[in-house]
Amino acid sequence: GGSSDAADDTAVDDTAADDGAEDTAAEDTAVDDTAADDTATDDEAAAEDDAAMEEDEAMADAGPIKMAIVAPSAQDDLAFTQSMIDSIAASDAEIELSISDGLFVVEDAAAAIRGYAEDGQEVIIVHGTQFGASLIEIAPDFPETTFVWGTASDTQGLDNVFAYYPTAEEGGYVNGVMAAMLSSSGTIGVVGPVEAGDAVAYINGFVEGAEATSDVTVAVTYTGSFSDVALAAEAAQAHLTNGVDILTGTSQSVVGAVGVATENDVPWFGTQANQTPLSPGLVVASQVYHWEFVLDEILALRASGVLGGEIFEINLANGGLVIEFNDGYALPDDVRAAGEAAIAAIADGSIDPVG
Amino acid sequence: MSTPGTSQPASIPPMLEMRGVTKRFPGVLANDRVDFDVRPGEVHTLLGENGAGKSTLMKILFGLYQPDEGDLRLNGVPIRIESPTDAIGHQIGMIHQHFMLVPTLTVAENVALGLKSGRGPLTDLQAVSARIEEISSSYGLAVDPSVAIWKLSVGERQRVEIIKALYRDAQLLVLDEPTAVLTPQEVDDLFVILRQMSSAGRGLIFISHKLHEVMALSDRITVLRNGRVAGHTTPQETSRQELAQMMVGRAVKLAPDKPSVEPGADRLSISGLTVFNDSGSAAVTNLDLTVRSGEIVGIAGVSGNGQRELAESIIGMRHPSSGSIIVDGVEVAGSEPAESRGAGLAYVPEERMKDGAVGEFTVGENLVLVEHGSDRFSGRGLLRFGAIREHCRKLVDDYRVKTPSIETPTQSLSGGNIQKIILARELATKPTVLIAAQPTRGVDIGAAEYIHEQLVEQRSAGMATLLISEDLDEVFGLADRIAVMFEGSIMAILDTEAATREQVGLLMAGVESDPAPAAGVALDR
Amino acid sequence: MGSFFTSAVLVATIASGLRLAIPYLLAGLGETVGQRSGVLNLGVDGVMQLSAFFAYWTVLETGSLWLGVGAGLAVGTVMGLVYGVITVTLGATQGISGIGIFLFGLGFSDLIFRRRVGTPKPIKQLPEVEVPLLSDIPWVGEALFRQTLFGYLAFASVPVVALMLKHTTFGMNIRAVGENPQAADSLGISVGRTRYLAILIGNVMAGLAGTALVLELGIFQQNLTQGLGFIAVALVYFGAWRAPGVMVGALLYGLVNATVLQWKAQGIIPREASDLASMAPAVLTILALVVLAGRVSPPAALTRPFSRH
Amino acid sequence: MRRLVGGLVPLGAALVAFAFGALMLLAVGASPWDGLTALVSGAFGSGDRLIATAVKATPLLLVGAGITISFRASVVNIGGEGQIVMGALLATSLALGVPDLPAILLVPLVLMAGAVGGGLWGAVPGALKAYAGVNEILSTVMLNLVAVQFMNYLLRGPLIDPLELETGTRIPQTQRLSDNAALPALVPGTRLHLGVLVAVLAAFAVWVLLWRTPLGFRLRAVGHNPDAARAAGIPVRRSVVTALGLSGSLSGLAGAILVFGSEGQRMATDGSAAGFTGSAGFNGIVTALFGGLHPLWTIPSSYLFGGLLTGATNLQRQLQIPSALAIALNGLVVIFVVSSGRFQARIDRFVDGRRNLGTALADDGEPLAPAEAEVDSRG
Ligand SMILES: Nc1ncnc2c1ncn2[C@@H]1O[C@H](COP(=O)(O)OP(=O)(O)OP(=O)(O)O)[C@@H](O)[C@H]1O
Ligand SMILES: Nc1ncnc2c1ncn2[C@@H]1O[C@H](COP(=O)(O)OP(=O)(O)OP(=O)(O)O)[C@@H](O)[C@H]1O
Ligand SMILES: [Mg+2]
Ligand SMILES: [Mg+2]
Repeated sequence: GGSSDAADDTAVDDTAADDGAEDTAAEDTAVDDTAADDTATDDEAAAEDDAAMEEDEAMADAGPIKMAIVAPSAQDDLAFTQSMIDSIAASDAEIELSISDGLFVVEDAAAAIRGYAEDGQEVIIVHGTQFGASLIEIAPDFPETTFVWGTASDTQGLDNVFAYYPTAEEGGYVNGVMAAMLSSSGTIGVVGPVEAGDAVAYINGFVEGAEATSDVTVAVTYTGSFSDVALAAEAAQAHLTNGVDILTGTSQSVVGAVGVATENDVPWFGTQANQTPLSPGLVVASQVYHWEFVLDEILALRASGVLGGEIFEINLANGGLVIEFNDGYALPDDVRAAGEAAIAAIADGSIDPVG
Repeated sequence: MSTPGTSQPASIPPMLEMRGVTKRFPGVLANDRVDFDVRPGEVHTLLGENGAGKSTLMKILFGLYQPDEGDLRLNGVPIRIESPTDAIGHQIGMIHQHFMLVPTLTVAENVALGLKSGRGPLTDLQAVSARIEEISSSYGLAVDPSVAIWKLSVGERQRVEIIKALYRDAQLLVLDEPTAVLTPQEVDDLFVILRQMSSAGRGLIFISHKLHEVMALSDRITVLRNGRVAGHTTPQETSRQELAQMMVGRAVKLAPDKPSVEPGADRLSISGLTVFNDSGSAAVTNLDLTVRSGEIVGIAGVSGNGQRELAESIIGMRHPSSGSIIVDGVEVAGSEPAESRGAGLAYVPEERMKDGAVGEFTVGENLVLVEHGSDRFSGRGLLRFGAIREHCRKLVDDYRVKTPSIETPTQSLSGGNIQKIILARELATKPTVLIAAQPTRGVDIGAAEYIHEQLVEQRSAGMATLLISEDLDEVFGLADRIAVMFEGSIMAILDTEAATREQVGLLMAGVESDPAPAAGVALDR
Repeated sequence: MGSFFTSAVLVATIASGLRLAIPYLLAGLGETVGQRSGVLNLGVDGVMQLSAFFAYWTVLETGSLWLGVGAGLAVGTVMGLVYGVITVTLGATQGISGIGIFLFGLGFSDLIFRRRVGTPKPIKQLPEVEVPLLSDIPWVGEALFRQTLFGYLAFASVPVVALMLKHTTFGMNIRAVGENPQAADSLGISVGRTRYLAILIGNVMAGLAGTALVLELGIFQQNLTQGLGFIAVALVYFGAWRAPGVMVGALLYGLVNATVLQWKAQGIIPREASDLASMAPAVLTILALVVLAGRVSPPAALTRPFSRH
Repeated sequence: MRRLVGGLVPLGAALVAFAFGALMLLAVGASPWDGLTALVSGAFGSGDRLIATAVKATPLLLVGAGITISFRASVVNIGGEGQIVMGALLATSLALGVPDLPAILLVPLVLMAGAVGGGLWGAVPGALKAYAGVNEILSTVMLNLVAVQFMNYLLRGPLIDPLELETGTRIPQTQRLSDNAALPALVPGTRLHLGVLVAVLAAFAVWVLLWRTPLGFRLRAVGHNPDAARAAGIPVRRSVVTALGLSGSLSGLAGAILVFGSEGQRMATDGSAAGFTGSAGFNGIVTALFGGLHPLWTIPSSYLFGGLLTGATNLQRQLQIPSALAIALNGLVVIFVVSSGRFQARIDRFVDGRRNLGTALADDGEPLAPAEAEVDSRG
């Protein structure tokens, strides 16, 4: 797990929630939930009761932890879903994982979540913001199960739900800084899917970073689909027509856009997962989500009897977000240096990536 | 094998022999041990009522159907004909009852279909056209090879069919009811061509219901009845009367007795009616006609002269481009059938399975097809099954419809019974005006007699009937006045009493008659 | 940022429209041949997905674009035979069988992709081939003569299909069989065989369309076509069953799509209206259908299974 | 007799399709037996599973029942997807507009809004066909595309949850809709909600409509023979519009039920229609077909296909086999069932022949063999 080095200084404390029980958990990365604070005391009481039982059970079966993930796109999409799957693989814990991926229909995802809970899975990762509404309905029916929901920044007041989110704007900012420096035409193109979620965060951060660096124009297109590869490709093509010489984008549909970048020899900045395999010579850097320390934290909390109620953020500072450079791309040293500087500045708070 | 035709064909061995041919369809024995042969240079006629099995026998010959039993010999050699290709390969040609032409293709393309092209994979329409010109000039079959079929008249289409057969050098040619759609003149022309062909040694099989044609053209006649051979004969040995009896199997009754009825007020008045057909040319032009209460007006004419369009525009299936159609004081031109029926019209269409009945519906459903929505048969949004059943049972009884039950799917009944169902349904609406198009076509004699009786009865009850028929016997037997239609216009309206068949026949061919017997000549209006 | 009406942007938009039109055109022309023989194939989209996947997989495994094209062709051929058995030999209802093929293609391609490939790894893309001299013509050359092989193939297919239908014996047979199969049968033309061949052509072209799509993108994903095959079928009606008409439809669809994307990239279409703008191709097609409907009638025997009895 | 045989043939065809499904499992390296067990237990293995299947079957049944109306009238409706979406959008807007109406009013109102929304969206291609001669296959396909974009527009703009804007996550979804509009559970504590009952009742209503009312009589007459129907005074054009409108309204009802019977109780989009409908607009055609285009047979048929879908989720959970298998299997079932028509006809002829025509049974509402269900899709 990548948590140890970054764990000490990244807690963003919630002003309202400061119970002692929280503190134990919050010593490293927990972010308290503003929405949940009115019920916090009740939750805690319940959580403590559960904790006693849980601990016994945890002793009883010391085998691998039974974990399931419900995700909207394919497990190896080189994007959102894969980021979590890779993180689970990278986790220190011994995990027996079941995967239901490609569940873009919310109803189907809900069925899978409920099914896993009925099957007796201990930890269920609900990897899609859009599944939250269903989660509120399901989680109370399975108080013994830990649900982990993301990307989301609140636990919906449920004490067996953890939430997680990336501050995707941070990596966006860093990528934007480097993109602005690489661009000689002064225009950069962004291929977005649907204007929502961490796609918006990443893109906004990217625009911010680019515009703060030099006088570039960033053109953003949202194709309207998370999955239409051909449309994303053609959107990238449209950008190129307008003189764009750097591209970035997010969602599983960008594989098409990366293809266009490759074909036209245009550098690409990735996000969510390491997209270097898509274009080994042209992917400059990818913002990669490392959820593993969040997972380890959650498993530890669960072992100590805390089934939910906390919110985790991954960011550059805590090492949950990592800018992975592609050695196959000859990045000028000054650009790389500017990127590293931006990372450091964001981590220490001297730069606010949302401006 | 082209032995030249002689005046004594009987001495020549047959080119085709069909022995003991049996063909069953579900529930029907279409051919029952039929023996049939053709000698070179002769016209051998197959005669029979509708459904007697003529077309089936010929489709077997042409490889479209396989016989269940029996065998075929060609020039003494037993053969199997598995497909039309085999048949064509044996120089057998067939002109089907329904033209086998592709309307969107040109004449040359239709002729070239199925033949090898001289230019490899490309079509060679120029060569085909040239050969067509040759054939048409040697047989007097004028037709333009580059024109699309849909633009041709029925007569021209038939010429294309004949050219197709000649082009393939058919030695044995089947003509399934080739005269059904022709004017008397065209029939004469056709016969000239057919004789020319037979005298060149070809064998012809001629199928027709029309006894005078059969007597005029045939060398030999075979009569089929209910799938069996009812007899072999020659024109010299028989008479029309005898042939009719052989076809039907009993003495044929003449036209129904018709009480005299004094016609009343105008019920249907048509004036200045112009209607276009599907291909956009005027099928009815500026037509005037009146039918009075208690009167049957017969429209005589060769099919395709606008009768269908006339009937369809009256009922509302087709909207006229100009003119007026008044039913009992109500203008219905341009109305939909629902409105026209509301004004008092009823309609027995020419094509009963297309426009008359829903084949998949039960007998009962077809009997209430028009009136199912009336207060009598439905209420509060639901059908009243009790009332419907009672009504249908009564109609089935009254009209002697032969059906196992009113729940039987209509399409499993014979044509005559389906026609009775349609007539029963239409008359049950108590119309003031009935349009009856070809009401007895394809109907067995018994049913036809019954239908005629019904029409006469309704006439006595004051209904105005427009009877459209190609069957002159029917028109003369039923109509009070006869309007002869040719190329979309009424040539003349004659009093039946005073009219003669010859006169009507000439008018049907478009020949203006001398001012004939005074009574009904004047056009209405 | 340049305005839309600069030559460079216009040319690029047209080039993009042409590129987008290629799969529609290939699939639409194939469907035209099938429909002219009287067979409706609503399963084009499914065939495209299958061929796209197998072409992709083959290139991924072998690294050979040609083998990939071969795989796409093979899938088209197999699906053509399958559809022939279903609709000609077994005489099944065409509209519905097509939906079955679509669902099968959608599901099966995804299933195998996920189990056998998983990660969308990029493959080689088809290179663009510049026509010497012609491609140097300003504007026009850039838009028209710098395409992948499939681009040339698709546009070259337009006259080929048109001439095949009009001037070859086979084409004449197809038209006859689609208009009046009884008549064709009575002249010894095998209705079944003609339809099988027409279906085969249709499916092979659908297979090429899928292959073109995936090789253009260089990557496969679940539901790659996003319903493109259905639109291709619609374009056949739009084009009144004639190859040039289908081309006009495909170009219209491609160009409208490309323009919308271009306008989005330039911010001419505000982001809020982005979805409404995406309706444009479908709405335009419907409007065009309203104008065209009734002018031409479909092949008379379309969707009618043939049997002698 | 004919009914019995009529039922056996599609069932046999489905079995063959499942045999192919087993081959597909082998092809992706899974044990067919384990697959089948997972599939069946996931669909019917427990009370909860049975209920989940019923819920999943609900939109299929509604769309399928609608499809029987349009297909009986010889109109092809491939616009289920768009009609579901439009029904859901209208129902959602209504619930957003008057969230405080008491449940007793709001529940029927949102259901009706769904029916109206879908009905109008179905009537459009109906009118285009009847009055402008536009082929309905094409117009419904195109209108599906339009409906999706319209949904995306509304859910990203005017109807988006204000909270999404506030937090900047901008997930294109509405806020959680009024609890007063939620479909009440039929059995408290289970997911079996009112929508399931509504769908079954709707199927019965369609049966009554088609075989017990003058309107249904007209629709069937038009479906079998529009010329004869018109000549008999039946308004054919209006019937075409009505058939597509009614068909669409049932799909729209399904859309409303998807929103108000879901756990989330809100409408969301991922940019595609399937993301909201789960392809019920297509799968409903499959269930109707498998039910012999008879609304009552569509009930068990939808339940079976609903089971296939819920079973597939289980298959994925237990054996890690992508649920795409279920889609492929659906396709195979369609293909085999439709292709079995000729065998069916042969068997029917055999049976009919032996019954000697005399005792022909033509009860109302005999399921149509797929071969008979030939639909004229010409322009
Ligand atoms: N394909 C078929 N399937 C079932 N029954 C058929 C078929 N073709 C013909 N029949 C039946 O076989 C019988 C003979 O029909 P056929 O067409 O040979 O009569 P026809 O003498 O040609 O009559 P018409 O004078 O009307 O042409 C009829 O009862 C008809 O209904
Ligand atoms: N499958 C069928 N079942 C029952 N009757 C049929 C069937 N096919 C044809 N018929 C009937 O058999 C008769 C002859 O059919 P066929 O196909 O031989 O037509 P035809 O002889 O060319 O034309 P026509 O119907 O004018 O005699 C027709 O009256 C038709 O209604
Ligand atoms: Mg006949
Ligand atoms: Mg006949």
